[in-house]
Amino acid sequence: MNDILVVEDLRVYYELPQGVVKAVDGVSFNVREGEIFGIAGESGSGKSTLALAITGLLRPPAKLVSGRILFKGVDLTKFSEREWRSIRGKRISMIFQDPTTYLNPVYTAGFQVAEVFEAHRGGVISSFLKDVVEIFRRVKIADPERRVASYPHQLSGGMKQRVLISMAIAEKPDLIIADEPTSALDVTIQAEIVDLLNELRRSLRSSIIFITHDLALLTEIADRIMVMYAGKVVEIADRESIVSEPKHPYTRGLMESVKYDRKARLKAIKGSIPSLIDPPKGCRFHPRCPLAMDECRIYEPKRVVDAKGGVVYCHLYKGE
Amino acid sequence: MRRAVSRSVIVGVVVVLVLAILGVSLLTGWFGRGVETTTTPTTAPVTTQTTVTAESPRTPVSAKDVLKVAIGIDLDTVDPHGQTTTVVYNVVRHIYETLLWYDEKGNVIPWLAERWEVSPDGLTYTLYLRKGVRFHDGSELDAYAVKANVDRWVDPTVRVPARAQLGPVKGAEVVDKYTVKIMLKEPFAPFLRALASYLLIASPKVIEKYGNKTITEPVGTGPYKFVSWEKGKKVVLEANEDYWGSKPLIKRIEWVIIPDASTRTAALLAGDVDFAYNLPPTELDRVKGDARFQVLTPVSNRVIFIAMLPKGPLADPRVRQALNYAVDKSAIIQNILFGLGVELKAPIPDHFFGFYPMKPYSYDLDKARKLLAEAGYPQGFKVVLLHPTGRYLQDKQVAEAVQAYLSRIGVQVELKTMDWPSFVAEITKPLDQKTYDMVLLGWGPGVADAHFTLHGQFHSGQAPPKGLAAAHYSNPTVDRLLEEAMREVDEGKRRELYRQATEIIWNDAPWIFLYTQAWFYAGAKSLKGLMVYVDGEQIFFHKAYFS
Amino acid sequence: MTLLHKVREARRRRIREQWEVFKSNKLAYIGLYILVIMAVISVIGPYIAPRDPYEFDLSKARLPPSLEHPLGADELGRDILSRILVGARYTFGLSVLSVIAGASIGTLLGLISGYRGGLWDTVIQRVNDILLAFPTILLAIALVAFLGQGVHSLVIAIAVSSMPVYVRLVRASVLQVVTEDYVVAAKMLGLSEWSIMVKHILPNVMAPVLVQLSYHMGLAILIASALGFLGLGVPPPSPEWGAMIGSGRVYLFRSPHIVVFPGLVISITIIAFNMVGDGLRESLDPKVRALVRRL
Amino acid sequence: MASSLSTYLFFRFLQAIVTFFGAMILFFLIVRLLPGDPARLLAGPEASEEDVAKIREALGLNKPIYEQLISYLTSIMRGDLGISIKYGTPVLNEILARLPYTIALALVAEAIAVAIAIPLGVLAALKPRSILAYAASLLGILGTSLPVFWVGLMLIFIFAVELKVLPSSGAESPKHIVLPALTLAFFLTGNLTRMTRAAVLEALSSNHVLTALAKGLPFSKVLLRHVLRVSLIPILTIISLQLGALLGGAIITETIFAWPGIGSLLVDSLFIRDYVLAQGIIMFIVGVFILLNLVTDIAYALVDPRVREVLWRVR
Repeated sequence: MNDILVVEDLRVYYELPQGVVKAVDGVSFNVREGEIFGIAGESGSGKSTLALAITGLLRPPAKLVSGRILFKGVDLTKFSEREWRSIRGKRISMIFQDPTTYLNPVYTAGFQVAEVFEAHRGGVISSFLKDVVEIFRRVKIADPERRVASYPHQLSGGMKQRVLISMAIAEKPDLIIADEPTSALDVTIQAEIVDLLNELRRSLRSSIIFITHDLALLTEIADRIMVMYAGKVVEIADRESIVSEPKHPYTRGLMESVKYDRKARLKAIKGSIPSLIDPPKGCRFHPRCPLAMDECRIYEPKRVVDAKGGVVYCHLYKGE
Repeated sequence: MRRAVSRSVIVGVVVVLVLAILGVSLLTGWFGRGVETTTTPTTAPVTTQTTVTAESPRTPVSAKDVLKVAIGIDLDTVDPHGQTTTVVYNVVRHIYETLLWYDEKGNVIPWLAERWEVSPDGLTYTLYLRKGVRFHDGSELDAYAVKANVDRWVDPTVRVPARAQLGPVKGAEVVDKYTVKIMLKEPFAPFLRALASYLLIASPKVIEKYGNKTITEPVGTGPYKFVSWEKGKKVVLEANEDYWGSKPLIKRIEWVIIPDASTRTAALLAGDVDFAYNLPPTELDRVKGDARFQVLTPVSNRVIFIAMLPKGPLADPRVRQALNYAVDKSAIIQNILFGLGVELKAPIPDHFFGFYPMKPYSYDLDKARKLLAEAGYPQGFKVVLLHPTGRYLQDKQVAEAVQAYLSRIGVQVELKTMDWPSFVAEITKPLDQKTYDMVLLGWGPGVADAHFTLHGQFHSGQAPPKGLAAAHYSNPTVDRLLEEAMREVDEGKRRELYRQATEIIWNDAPWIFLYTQAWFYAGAKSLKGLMVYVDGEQIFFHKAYFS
Repeated sequence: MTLLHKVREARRRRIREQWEVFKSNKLAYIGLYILVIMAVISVIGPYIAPRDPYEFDLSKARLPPSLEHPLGADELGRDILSRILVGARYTFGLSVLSVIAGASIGTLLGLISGYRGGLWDTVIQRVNDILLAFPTILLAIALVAFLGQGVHSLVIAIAVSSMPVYVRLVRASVLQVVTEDYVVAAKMLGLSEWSIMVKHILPNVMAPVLVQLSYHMGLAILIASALGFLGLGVPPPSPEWGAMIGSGRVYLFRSPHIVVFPGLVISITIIAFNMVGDGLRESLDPKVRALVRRL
Repeated sequence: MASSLSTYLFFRFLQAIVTFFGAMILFFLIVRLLPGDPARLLAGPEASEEDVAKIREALGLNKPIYEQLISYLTSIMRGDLGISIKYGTPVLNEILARLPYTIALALVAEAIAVAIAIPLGVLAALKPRSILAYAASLLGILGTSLPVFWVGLMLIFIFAVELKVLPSSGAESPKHIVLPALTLAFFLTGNLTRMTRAAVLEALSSNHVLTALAKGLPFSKVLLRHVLRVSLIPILTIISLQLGALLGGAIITETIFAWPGIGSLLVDSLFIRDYVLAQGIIMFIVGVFILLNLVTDIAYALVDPRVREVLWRVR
């Protein structure tokens, strides 16, 4: 299995008058062809910023400071705006979290999906409406002919999310980034959307980066999972390892809470996420870590790779 | 990005162009035509080739054919009998003329009437008209035309604001084609002056056409003919080549309406107009110092005063005198009016018929305090001073200065101002309904005769709500003197009656006597031959020319 | 921790966040400083004025700035600096009072209109349309004619003419908010209409009102000076700034200091109100705040 | 959709009529109750009481106020605006004589404002730290904080008195419109630039712009379709409000530049209590206001389908 995406030591900072926010700070990972790669983390962990960086949609005050993003071996960070445009929506596409605000209220659903074709194939919008109906059928939108002419406010939340997914899959991209695609939806619809994504992955042979704060959800669908905390990677491992033997104390905490109560999510860990302007020295998790040692407060943990290819950043594992 | 911006710029430019073209086409359309709300006379003037120009060959030739004059208010009406405002009257006086007129010293002289006779009882005036005078529409000025005008003047269904000013006119009678008699109900001594000031003569055809409706077609006998009146913008007159007197030298006069006094000054300084009426006193130095301009500051018929109501402390004449002593009029004239005023020496301007100078109440705080103490108010008292804003020269500032001066003798003045209609409504209320103690007011009759100011302001019969005698002054002796003076035909005796009345009024001090307001006109130096009448109210461009 | 505590805590945190955002906007912060200074001057102005603002002396009329009169003397020889200091309370008070009056009545009507709906809504909206269509100048002339010329007439005129905007603004926000969960929940709990309106709806529609308020206060000063131009302003000898430039207007070219200094403080005050308005808009906008919180 | 549109228009029209007559009645009462007697003002302070009484009678001012109101309402429904008290001529003529000037000034001033403010506002939003952005905010600040007469007199002083390139005042030629239009545009531009900038910023920061970018759409299309179209609503609102205010007459600008527009006519007519003329002008102003409101609402509906639905549905 080849890597479709390799991210190396990526740093994205927000330069604000109050100081520099290190939203993504030295993140490295790889995504393999055809897999669902899950990224988990609390809000503020930098996962959404990461998604924007991979699609080249960072806007001031966000700034890509260093690192490489290799997509099929090509470094995207060197791309011009024109080059970005040629792959956005076509090779890499994005599904955003809140379908209501990410759809433009003044255009029909069909128009907005057809724009993807317009952007990459050229031609007039109306000529693509037939293709849009096809895609709507594919994402299981009922009565697709009618829905093409509907405005977003006339659609239900789940339907809107399907419209967003239609946009993302329209050009059969190699990589789909789904940023919390289900968190704004009801539980039953969540399940439907997750199933749909899974199915689409198989039929399109795309890779999916699935970003969520819901680790439990990831343990059901993802092939591999990366856990982020305060702008840094904490642990990367395959699903089974995360479920059966989570290594990092943070991941363990998360898994504990999942076992007791899925709803409680990440709140079981005491304390809250630190300020990213002035993050704690050493390991960023140490103020909340039940196993914190002296060195955790001073040195940043190094990358430790285990036999199965899992990665962890924790002083507990330096001996291995 | 760049393309998007340029595209939005293009869209913007298109929108703007459309809007601008719309606007400009509207403008040029209307500007080009001018909205003539009043049409020029339909009857073509009779142009007689044989008319001999009586002018000597030495008559100057104007270097420019168009004279632009800036005035501050739009005309309200061009109806000859509906006039109320000095400036408007000044404009239409170039179109219409009166039977009698004034020389430059203010004496009554023949005009459309060559001579006149007064019956011994003072009730009948016989006027012998000038022959061969024609209106702009070609009809002739004769006794019938004059009678038509007098009849319209006295017709109660016609709106004639100055009706009472002309005097108790009963009617007119045609004696022969060029002789007309005007009859009065009772003797009215200032009648000849009133006749010269008020009764503009319009074409009988127009009077017939409009009847008691407002005349909007001004047709007179004057040196200038009406061309157009664009509401709020300008009034255009052109020279009447068939004028019976000396031919006007400037072909066209445009009276441009510029309401703001600062803008009027700017228009003059920029050379957009050749002459400007009523400039702000604050600009006097600047315009005077500019070699391109001539400045005229003739005194007006308008006296400015503060009328004190006979109630509370002000009922005591000693208090009223004290207030007169407490105000430094010459300082006010110098510093607030920039010299555009003449301190009052009587309740009427110096140039009025019947003027007799009194001993001035010169600024003297000690005397004022002593008088107040005598009257029993050593600590002063509180009063309300009502004043208009923007009606008279620097009125607000003058009121503020008076307030400050009176505070020095312990009289605390509360200033109260209103918009003009409310102001007039307030001062026309009966005495017991008035909410003020003193009022700053101006009084400027159209005729420079003591009768109009003294009778209007000090006869007890004129007290509001009946009239506008602002001080509610009531003195039987003064009433009698003024009534006698009104009827007295002998000028010497009249003067004496006014002297006596003036003396009583002056000592009773129902007003704080302030000043006679002066006008501030300015024009290009090259504009010659202006006629400014002694009362300063009227300027004539009939003989004006550009050198 | 009870639910109530949590709600309070959340509200407190929101306010703290808003203040942080506001403070980070330098211009808004400066604007706020200026307004605070103006407010202080309008309270203590008469005590710090070097001279009596009403003391006139025609021999000093129109004196240019000097040591004795730092900003010069006006057309009646009064000290301009002192007049500006004392006039602050008129101008500042006028703008704050009138706009707050207009805004609170407008907000109330907007609340009723949006929440009650039906006949209330129809009547309030029609009356509001009529008021919106009314020229301010007519209102001012009428009030001055009925009530006499003075600060009170100006305050009412500006209040009434600014009110309709708030009615619209609040009504629109209320319509958005009434379907929100917390309002529905409050209704289910059987809270009275008033307490729902005041406790649950009002705080959530206040943001646009506050922003509009700060802009309006600047505008009110300009309206007052425009009415002064037409002779409808604050009557003499009160040193209201608008009245000062209004009556000094004819001296613009002759003795500019009479107009320029009061004009300057007017401009500065209006600019300060606007800068604060901009800052408020940023800090009260949940979108901007969310962005800041996310980081 | 068509039938709901016509129902909507019908109800909007009804509303407009209610507002219109409500405003006219309210205004009628306010004006008539103002202290001041037009007959006295017409006659001048020096006139006698009998003459004033006669004028009052001729004007019908001695009748009870409700009778005057009824005859006024019936005559405006016939399209008769009455005879001006001051001028003695039909009010309609007086208004029509001034209207072209008011409309021309309003359009030119608004055109200048739109030409400057919209590009400037958009650019300032797109490049928040550029010189243009600072220029925009400077203009916004100046345009909202300087007294009108000040700007007007300064322009006259600079361009007419000193440079002598433009006429100081009046309305003789297209050249005369430049200074008053610039004066007005100065104030309009400030507000409009700021509103444009805010609206574009708001639209720009909305999430659907991110979606559009993620599709790979070129920025120009994103800007036009997803930013400008959405921000059009607040911009249109401001423009229509500004136009409404301008058509109601720019009183101070008209006075300073001796521009024969409708605003100064209204003030004059109120200051001399020419009820009939004032009512006529107010009728025009209220009419314009209601019409613009209607047009703006319809424009909203065209731009935003949600508004369309809400508007069509209610009342």
